[in-house]
Amino acid sequence: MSDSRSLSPADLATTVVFAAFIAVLGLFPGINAGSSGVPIVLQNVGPILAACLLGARRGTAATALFLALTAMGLPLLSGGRGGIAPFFGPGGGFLLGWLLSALVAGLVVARLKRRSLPVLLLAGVAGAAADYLVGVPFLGLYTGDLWSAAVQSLVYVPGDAVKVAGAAVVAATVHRALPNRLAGAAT
Amino acid sequence: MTGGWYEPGTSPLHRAPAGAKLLALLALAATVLTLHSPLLLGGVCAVIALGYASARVTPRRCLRLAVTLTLLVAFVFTIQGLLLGPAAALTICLRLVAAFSAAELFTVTTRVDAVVSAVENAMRPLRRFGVRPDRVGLTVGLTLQAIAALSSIAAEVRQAAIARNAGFSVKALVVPFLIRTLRHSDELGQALTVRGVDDRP
Amino acid sequence: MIEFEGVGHRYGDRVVLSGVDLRVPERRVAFVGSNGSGKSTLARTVNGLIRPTAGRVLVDGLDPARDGRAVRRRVGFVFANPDSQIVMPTAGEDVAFSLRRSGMSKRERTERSIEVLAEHGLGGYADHPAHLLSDGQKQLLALCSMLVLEPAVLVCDEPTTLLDLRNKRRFVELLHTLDQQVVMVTHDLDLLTGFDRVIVLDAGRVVADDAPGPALRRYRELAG
Amino acid sequence: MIEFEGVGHRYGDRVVLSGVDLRVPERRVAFVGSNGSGKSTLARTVNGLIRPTAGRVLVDGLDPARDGRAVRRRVGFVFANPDSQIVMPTAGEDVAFSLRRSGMSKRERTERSIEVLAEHGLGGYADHPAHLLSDGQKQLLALCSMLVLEPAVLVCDEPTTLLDLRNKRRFVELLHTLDQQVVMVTHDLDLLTGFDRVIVLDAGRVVADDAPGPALRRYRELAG
Ligand SMILES: Nc1ncnc2c1ncn2[C@@H]1O[C@H](COP(=O)(O)OP(=O)(O)OP(=O)(O)O)[C@@H](O)[C@H]1O
Ligand SMILES: Nc1ncnc2c1ncn2[C@@H]1O[C@H](COP(=O)(O)OP(=O)(O)OP(=O)(O)O)[C@@H](O)[C@H]1O
Ligand SMILES: O=C(O)CCCC[C@@H]1SC[C@@H]2NC(=O)N[C@@H]21
Ligand SMILES: [Mg+2]
Ligand SMILES: [Mg+2]
Repeated sequence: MSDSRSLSPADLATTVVFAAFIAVLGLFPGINAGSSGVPIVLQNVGPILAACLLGARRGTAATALFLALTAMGLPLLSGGRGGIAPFFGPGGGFLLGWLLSALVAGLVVARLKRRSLPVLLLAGVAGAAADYLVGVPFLGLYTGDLWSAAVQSLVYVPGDAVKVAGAAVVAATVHRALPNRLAGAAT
Repeated sequence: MTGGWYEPGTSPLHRAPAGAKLLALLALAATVLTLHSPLLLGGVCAVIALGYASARVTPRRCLRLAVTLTLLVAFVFTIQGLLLGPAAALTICLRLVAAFSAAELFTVTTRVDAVVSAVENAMRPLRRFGVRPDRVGLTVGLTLQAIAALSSIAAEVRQAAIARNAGFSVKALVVPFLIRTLRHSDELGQALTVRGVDDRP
Repeated sequence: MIEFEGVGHRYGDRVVLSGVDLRVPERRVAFVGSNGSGKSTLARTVNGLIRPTAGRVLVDGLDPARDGRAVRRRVGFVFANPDSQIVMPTAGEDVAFSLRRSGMSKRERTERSIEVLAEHGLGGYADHPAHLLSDGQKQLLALCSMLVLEPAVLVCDEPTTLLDLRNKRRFVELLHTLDQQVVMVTHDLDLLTGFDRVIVLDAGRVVADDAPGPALRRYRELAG
Repeated sequence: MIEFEGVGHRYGDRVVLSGVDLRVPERRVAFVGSNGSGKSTLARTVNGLIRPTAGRVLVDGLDPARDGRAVRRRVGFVFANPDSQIVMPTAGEDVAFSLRRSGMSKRERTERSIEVLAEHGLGGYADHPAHLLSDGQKQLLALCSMLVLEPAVLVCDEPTTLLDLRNKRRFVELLHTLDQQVVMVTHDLDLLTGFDRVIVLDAGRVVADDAPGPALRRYRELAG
């Protein structure tokens, strides 16, 4: 939404539509797991899938747009939450981490030219791990120490593993169904 | 623009400019981090509570916030209490309550439109670097419409999956949905081109 | 046979169907009517995609609102947009996907899929990327993926909107050769030659129910 | 006036248009042809959405491949699927979106949008959520959002696929009243009464170019 020189109508459309895609994943309500107040959500595969299908640049842009609109007060997070408070809450780090998630997953997909299932799995795992890199330390600010935040975050791992595996299978199928989609998107 | 967490009202907080409120919120969050005295922090929380009262936030809304905060505080207090002792735990919990409820108060009393305008205004000085503040509002509108379009695509795809007795197959739901999403974005890109989105003024 | 007994439907406060009473034993039946008249809603009650808020539907004596799965094994449904219906990347895999619960071996499923594709004008396309087929071919593929399950009834909701004259004729000829009972929802009145019965809906009610000739005359009058 | 000079196009190795030479001064022109014959590709070269890989197109002497923006100010485009042409949440905002570079104030844009909507049968719908409009209304809205820009040429690629008889007639009547040059791509041959010229494409080549009567006879023959 800022630089007119780099934003073609096609890029604008992809960014907007995939921000909307992440929002639609929020229709599945979050599950309150553990007690840290950070829900288990489906939405965090959104940035990873977007990056696997669009590449790092457009995937990250879509995620950034989604987060910006959420912060502005639209109820786009799972369970119809929104506004700036979720970014101040214990899950705020994970939310910001979605940006890194998309960036990392997109870069992996771009570096390893083939869009096979193992590559997409690797991209997904790297993307999800990148989210923890931001989310866990931030949660640590709330729990007071990194260790307990890390232990606390283990509840998300099984769910995220399933989600990443699902995302990789789906992305591989979509790439097979629409070959050469990513050709124009080097990064 | 409709929807959102905004609750209509006429209180001074509702009428205050969005930009100023946002700055105040950020200042409050920063201050709260530097405060250690539970007494002072308690005072801040009390002031925020007064803010909720003056904005006449509905009891339902307050209850929902209270539930969220109670769960959160119970968790944080237990862990911090064990690790650092009850005094430190209390400080941390009060900070959390202050920052979170102030942020929520901002959202409840500020129209999305107003936030959009505030962001546009804040970006105005960046114009000379090629930033186009008017795109903020347009992008919000574009995304809202895209959400509506994708929601109806999702509904169609779900019905097609059920019709094939594949209502629980993730693949049967997500693959066609993504393919139609990609196609929608192609078509939207063409529609935007036709409407002159890449034209310079 | 399909029976509608006092079927009504509302979305929230909005009544979109009311008092639809029909017994439909004919082999070729069509619903026509203006945009928003309730055709798609009514068609979707037949396989339980929508549960009517009043009355009930029976398909060979089974109520789709209760025995959804069983009814859907008898009722195939083809939608307007083939992209929503195609699940797998290649045509063959997509047809085989329908058979995943059939108890056939993978090999048998593949063979059966190739057969069905060939029977309906898609011979040689089993390994073709499904989304690179033409619109007409995609629509045929969606039909194959339903027909492989050998349903007794086939409901089609505007299956030909994107097709050219030739593909449309081919689709219609194909429908004519089917043994199935066919229920068609369409705005394209040319598709209805050879139909046994045309039911005209307006604002959620049946306003004509007759042979194609008189029924379509009535519909044209309504359109003004 | 639109001129095609030896226009050809290929996607990768696949030739989808070749040797199209046409001068099109008529006010009502249609392209018909089978699925995949290249109609949409050709129509999209007119406003630079697609750049032909051979030859060139001229619109009032301007080449859309070079002066895309200038040409797009003259050429409006209406697509088949109204859902992807409506870009903003309400009907009024959607029309106003077209005007954002017009130099009008926000208020003027809103007023002008309301006017244009009213002129084309959508009076009172300015604040209506766009996705809750009926298909026919959505297609009218897409038309309004183009017409507000007062293009000299209007290209329509199958604009009526989802419309019932009445909405289709209304849309066609509306097209008849326009001053614009209209270039129509369609499978619905009923739309072409009153047209000046019909061009039939087959496999990327012009195979007939005549008054509607003879041209459509040729097309029907091709469809077999
Ligand atoms: N999910 C929904 N929620 C609310 N209203 C709906 C929904 N689906 C359809 N409607 C409304 O119900 C009415 C009947 O819709 P339906 O799709 O059955 O019409 P139709 O006869 O198939 O029209 P068309 O020819 O345009 O396909 C319309 O007024 C429509 O706006
Ligand atoms: N992006 C693309 N990449 C590769 N091939 C394409 C692409 N777009 C279209 N084609 C192919 O180009 C040919 C012409 O397509 P076009 O859309 O112009 O046909 P059409 O006459 O409009 O057909 P229809 O009546 O189905 O709309 C088709 O064979 C199509 O498969
Ligand atoms: O407040 C929210 O809705 C978002 C919280 C973020 C949830 C994180 S994302 C990574 C991890 N996996 C989950 O399922 N939940 C957390
Ligand atoms: Mg319908
Ligand atoms: Mg076309």
